[in-house]
Amino acid sequence: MPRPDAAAKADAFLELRGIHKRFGGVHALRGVGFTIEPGEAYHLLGENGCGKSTVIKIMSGAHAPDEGEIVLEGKVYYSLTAIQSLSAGIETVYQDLSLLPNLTVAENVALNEQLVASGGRLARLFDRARLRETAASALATVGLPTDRAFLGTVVSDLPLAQRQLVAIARAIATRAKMVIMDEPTTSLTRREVDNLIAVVERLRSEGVAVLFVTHKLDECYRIGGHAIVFRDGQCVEQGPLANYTKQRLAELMTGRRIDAERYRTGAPMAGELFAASGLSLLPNVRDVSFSVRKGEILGITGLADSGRNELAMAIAGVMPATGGSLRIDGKAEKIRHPSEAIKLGIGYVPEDRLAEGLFLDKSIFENEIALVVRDLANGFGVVDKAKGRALADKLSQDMRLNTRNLDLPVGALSGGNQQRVLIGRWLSILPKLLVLHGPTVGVDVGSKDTIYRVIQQLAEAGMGLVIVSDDLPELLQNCDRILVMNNGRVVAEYDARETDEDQLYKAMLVSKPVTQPAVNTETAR
Amino acid sequence: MSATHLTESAAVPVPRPNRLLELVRRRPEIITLVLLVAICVAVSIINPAFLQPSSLVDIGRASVVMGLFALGVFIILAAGGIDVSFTAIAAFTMYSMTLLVKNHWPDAPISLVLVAATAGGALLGVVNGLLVHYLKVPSLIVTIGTQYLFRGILLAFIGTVWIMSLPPTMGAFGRLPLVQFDSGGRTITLPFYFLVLPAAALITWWMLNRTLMGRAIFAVGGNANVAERLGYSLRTIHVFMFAYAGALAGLAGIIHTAANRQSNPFDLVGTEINVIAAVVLGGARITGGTGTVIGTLLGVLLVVVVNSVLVMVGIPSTWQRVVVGAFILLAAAFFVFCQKKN
Amino acid sequence: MRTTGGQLVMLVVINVALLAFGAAISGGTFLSPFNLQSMAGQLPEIGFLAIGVMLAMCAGNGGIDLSGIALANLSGVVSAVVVGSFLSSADQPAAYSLAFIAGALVVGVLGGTFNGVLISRLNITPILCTLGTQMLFTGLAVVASDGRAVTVGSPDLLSEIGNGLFLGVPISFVIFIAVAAFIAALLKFTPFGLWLMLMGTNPKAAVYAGFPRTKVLIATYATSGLLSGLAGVIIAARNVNVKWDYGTSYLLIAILIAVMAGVRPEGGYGRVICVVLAAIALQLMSSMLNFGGLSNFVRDFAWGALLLTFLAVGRYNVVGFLNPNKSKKLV
Amino acid sequence: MAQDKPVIATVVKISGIPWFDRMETGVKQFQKDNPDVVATQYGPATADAAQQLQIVTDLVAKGVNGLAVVPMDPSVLEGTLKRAMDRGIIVVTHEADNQKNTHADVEAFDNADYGKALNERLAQCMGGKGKWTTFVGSLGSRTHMQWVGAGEANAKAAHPEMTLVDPNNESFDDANGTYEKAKEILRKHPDIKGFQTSAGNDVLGVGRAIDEAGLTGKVCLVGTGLPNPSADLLEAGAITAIGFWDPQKAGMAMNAVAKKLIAKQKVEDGANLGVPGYEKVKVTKGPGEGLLIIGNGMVIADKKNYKEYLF
Ligand SMILES: Nc1ncnc2c1ncn2[C@@H]1O[C@H](COP(=O)(O)OP(=O)(O)OP(=O)(O)O)[C@@H](O)[C@H]1O
Ligand SMILES: Nc1ncnc2c1ncn2[C@@H]1O[C@H](COP(=O)(O)OP(=O)(O)OP(=O)(O)O)[C@@H](O)[C@H]1O
Ligand SMILES: [Mg+2]
Ligand SMILES: [Mg+2]
Repeated sequence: MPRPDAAAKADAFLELRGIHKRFGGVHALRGVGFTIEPGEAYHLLGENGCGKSTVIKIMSGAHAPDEGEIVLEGKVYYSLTAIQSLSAGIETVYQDLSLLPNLTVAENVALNEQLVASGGRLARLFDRARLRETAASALATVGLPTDRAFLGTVVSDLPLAQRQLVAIARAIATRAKMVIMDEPTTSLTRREVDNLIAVVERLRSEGVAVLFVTHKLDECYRIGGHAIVFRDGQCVEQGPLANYTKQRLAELMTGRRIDAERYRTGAPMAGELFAASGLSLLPNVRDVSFSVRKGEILGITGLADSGRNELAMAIAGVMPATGGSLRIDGKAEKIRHPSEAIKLGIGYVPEDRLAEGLFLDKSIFENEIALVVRDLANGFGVVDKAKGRALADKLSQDMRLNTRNLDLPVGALSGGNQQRVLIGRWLSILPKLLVLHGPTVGVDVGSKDTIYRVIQQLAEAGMGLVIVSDDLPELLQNCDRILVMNNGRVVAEYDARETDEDQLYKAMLVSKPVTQPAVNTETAR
Repeated sequence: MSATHLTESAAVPVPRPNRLLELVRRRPEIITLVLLVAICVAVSIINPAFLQPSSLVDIGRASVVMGLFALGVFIILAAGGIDVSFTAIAAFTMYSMTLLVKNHWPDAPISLVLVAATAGGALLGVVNGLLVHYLKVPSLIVTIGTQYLFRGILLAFIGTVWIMSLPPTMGAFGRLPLVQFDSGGRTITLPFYFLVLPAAALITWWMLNRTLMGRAIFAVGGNANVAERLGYSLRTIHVFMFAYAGALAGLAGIIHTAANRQSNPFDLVGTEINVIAAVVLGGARITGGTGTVIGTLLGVLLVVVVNSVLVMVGIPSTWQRVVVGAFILLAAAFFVFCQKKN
Repeated sequence: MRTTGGQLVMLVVINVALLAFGAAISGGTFLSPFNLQSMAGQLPEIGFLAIGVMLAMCAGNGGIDLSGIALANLSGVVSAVVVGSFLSSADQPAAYSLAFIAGALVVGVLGGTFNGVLISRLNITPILCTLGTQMLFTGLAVVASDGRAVTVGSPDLLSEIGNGLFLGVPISFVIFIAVAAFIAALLKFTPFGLWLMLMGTNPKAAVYAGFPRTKVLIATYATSGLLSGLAGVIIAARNVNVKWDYGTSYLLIAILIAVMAGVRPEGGYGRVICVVLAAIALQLMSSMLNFGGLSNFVRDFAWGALLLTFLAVGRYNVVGFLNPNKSKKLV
Repeated sequence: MAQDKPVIATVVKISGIPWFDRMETGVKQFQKDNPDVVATQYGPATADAAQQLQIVTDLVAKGVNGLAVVPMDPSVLEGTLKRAMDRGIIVVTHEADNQKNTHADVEAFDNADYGKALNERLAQCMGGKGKWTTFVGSLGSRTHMQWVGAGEANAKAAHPEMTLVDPNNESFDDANGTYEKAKEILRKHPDIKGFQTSAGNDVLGVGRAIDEAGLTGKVCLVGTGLPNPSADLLEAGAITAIGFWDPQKAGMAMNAVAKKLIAKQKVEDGANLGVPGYEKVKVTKGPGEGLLIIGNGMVIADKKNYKEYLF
């Protein structure tokens, strides 16, 4: 219900005023307000659960605020519908990507353009030629192929990185006036991020406002623009990014000091714990050999399609290796299934915590004890729940969960806390070797800090850790050695103390011949 | 707005190992076709008597009603739901419609009757749609409820007495031949109402692939929450698709009556699972979001053929259930086998 | 999603209401011990099948068991034919009864395991698989009995199970409650139960967490099969005969009971006690209609209406205030 | 229901279908003629023995004085009927000459005779030679199996030139299914000459198939059926003849017997139940303790005389 309003800034595209949002008990937003001007870039910063996604969902019409006003191009609304927001030119890249897995790339990218054009009315023919054009141009912009084959690929067949790019392509497929990106770079490689940043530049030059949500502060600086800092559902600071140091922003977000020095404290102990020789998972991993010692933290990086993901899965038994051999404590072993890996004391924290890690509808308690239910069972096969609760309670304390209520569904936790639950689950069996795949994807500085410290403690205790990640600072801060993979092979190995991001990055990019992409494992029907 | 995009991306399209397998994986209805052909060949070898035009005609006629049902079920499946109430809808509309015509307007033009039945079915479908949307529970649950409801209303309050002599126009419609020829002293008739199936299939295909609504249905099948977030109106979609399925059911019902020359309110209910099975055998996933009209039709043909060649092959009636059951399992296993190849 | 707590409360309320109403319209005879006993005696066979359906649903990704009643009949028929071939129910009642029961349960478990293997190892969609086995089982029963009813007779032990009372409660009902309690405990306290419910919500995560997926699935459907076997025993014990086409209407009723009990078709949620209460509610309702001499078609209508009102009430959380934990729509 | 009049509940296989609607008219008629009893009819919504069982069980619990049951499946009811008799309820059955737990089973005729008669009529039409086949409602339906069994035996004995092919097709009493099956049989055996069917709707399905194939007069069809529904096809000649007994009379007979037994009266051989077709019933000992009461209510009607029995 728009009404004319004198107070609305003429030049502002969008203004939020005193927005409140409650979810049952949770007071997610407590009177936040900010202004979005055309052609500007904004960075919405804050810890997990501070309200970023919520405020985004309000701007994009997914949630209705309980109080406050939304001034959109001079018109005042109390709430927006998805169609209103879209027709006004607000495009969103959601944190969960919000893709339709069963539709083709072209449809995912360009169908919405036609939906919005029809004002949300569905009794319309849809124009397939136009669909392809729109999709092709948008895909080209984000650096994805535009050939028919790719346009016709079903999205569920794409690896995560490509899905994220497709989501971005959808946002820029229409003549948007404002593009919102909620953690768009979590699974992108450095190069794709560069590309994305260039896209953002161009959007701004075309007068499009861009609102960025990310937990990777250095990306913010590379884009520049304004910072909007949230804490506990309130807007605690606004201003040009240039005015703040990383340190300062971290403090503003968390309300406490965080000095991101090198976390690695201990050193590897004597004695090989795990060794892979000539390990292959065709066609993605070819003849990879490496070893991990007790208390050692090994980093593995590479581009999304370098085979690093498949390597991690092969070690965890998710995708059994097709060749080569593994040694654990000097004994040759085969790993054909996660359960076998677990028996051998190898834990795996998957990259996609929502799809592969957590039981979202189930309580924190059940998620934490998932690995040990059998051990918790007494002689009569009855699970000792008291013991289980004690364990879960200890684990959630060790991981510093922000809630004491173990019966809360994990789906109700923020990404950061969800990740803590997942890592905590593995601590319940204290594996010999823990493989962490993208351990801090979508996790805020505060949570990162916690997670890193836990990692170090584990290493001190003699656990071997493998961190598979494209977050280079993360690797440099936490590892002893870093392996760089390229086109399925290990192309370089560095001592983390003696290398830096550029060196690693160059190694990732060395002459890349035809690439074998990550085939994602969909369980059909 | 395609501007100079800078560094070439690491991301490249996903090439698949084997072209054929890839094709099968994407268009599972091919498997259905293979099975269908295989069976027909096998049967004709066992008993050449199967190779007659009349076989084709009979199979064609026998698959009309199930085919209409299946199209409806497929729409719902595509949107990620399940409908088990369509048989009740069909029985309801066909019986009350026949009753109405017989008692109040015995010589109503058949076209009108068909339209009315379709509309009636759609109306009951709308009830389904609204319930599914506002109760926010899986459609399987809701439609189990409405199946009992509709059937209960029909039998408890509308009537149970079979109508043995239909209103003349309906009877005539049931007999009206499309193709008729003699073979071995017997007249083979492909009735006119057979045309309804291809027509409905064509419309359904067009609706699904050429209109926004069609794509929206698949979008909802992919992920309802996301679809809603992207601006699709779930309410419209739910109501439309159940209305559409209901309309098809109503139409199927009246044709069933006309073909049988009697209106039996106890008919049809109880066959819903078989129809769903046919659709799934046609390559649509029970979990929703996939499938094609062609596949659905093939699935129906498969089931009809299997059921109608048992005597041909000379399977004693004691063993027929075992054979059909075993076949369903084999077909399903074969499906998974082909899909797994990737 | 409605909270199972609310579901439980609702079901209790419904049952009490039905009992009261029944007493009212029948002038008390509805609550006469004999009628209560006769209703309790009718309950178990469908009750067992409904619990079986619930288990399959909990397993997730389209889990459902359509083969329940078919398997129940098969186990009864096969066991009766086989055991009857070397034991006489008249001359060696005890031995016959035990052998028959054992046979029925074995067949049930085997049938269920067959389902489980097809679904877990061959990854056949449950609805297709159990539809196929439904026909297969029925067909085998026809072949085994040549389509005729097979007489079990009423050897002491069996007829005790079918007609005997224990402290005024039909023994079949006692068995049903005992088994239901056992299954409930199985789900609540054993690793199997936890695995099943977690797997139901996210099969992929279950694999990553190293759950024995195949084992759990097979165990689930095997248990469902065992329940069918039990149903088969009860049917035989009450009816003196077993036949392949008994209870064809149970297929949908079992599902009706399960969904009425708030079992989630998407998997991961379901409570045995709710299933038991839902089964009782349906039993009360149909008996009541028979008492009132109402047409059985009214019963179908009433069941549908009941289920829908149920959903509506659950949706607009009328009983929300009755239970503390708020229902949450998880994204 | 606080009255002292004896209550007789008639429970049929399934309510609503023509056959048992006809029977209900009998029950109503009996009620009219006998104000000193309360006679009502019950029946399940679906053709499932389990559903009928539940109704009987509930009626036993409710405590009626007499049960007149047409078992969907006699074997399934044995247990419950025994419990009923233990409770002192008088149990009378129909279409269940193998029912053990009953005081009296009332049959319109001897099933073997009926099957033989149908087959004779078929043979007469076929001129005693040619291929023929049989339909049953379901392999589980005992009476149907008895009829076709008797027919088969008769053909073997009296008409050696009649050859039975693909016997005992299941129709599930569904006209459409029967139609499809008949079509198929006509295709497999173009030279088939006769059908003997059992379930009420079979004649309609097979008749339609014959009619549409233009084989009227060339192929004979004799089976159980009701005059009204069959009228068109009888006139068209697609149905040669239908056999049946009048469910109305059967209903009355059952209730009559029940009333007698409740009143502690005996039913002797040759007794008159005061119902047409049951004036001089044959009474023997049934398979159980009870009586087997057989009337002479068989009717075989064709084009010429079916109008005498319009229902
Ligand atoms: N659907 C919901 N139901 C209940 N509470 C919610 C819901 N969505 C968000 N919240 C609450 O709102 C608060 C803010 O959530 P939001 O998703 O905006 O955090 P965020 O800033 O996006 O965190 P992150 O940085 O992890 O994305 C959370 O603490 C959560 O408790
Ligand atoms: N269905 C829900 N019920 C209750 N709270 C929820 C729900 N969904 C989200 N939340 C709240 O929203 C907050 C953020 O959730 P979200 O899914 O946005 O992850 P996130 O905050 O973005 O985490 P991250 O930034 O690490 O990805 C969490 O604190 C969580 O409590
Ligand atoms: Mg967020
Ligand atoms: Mg987030």
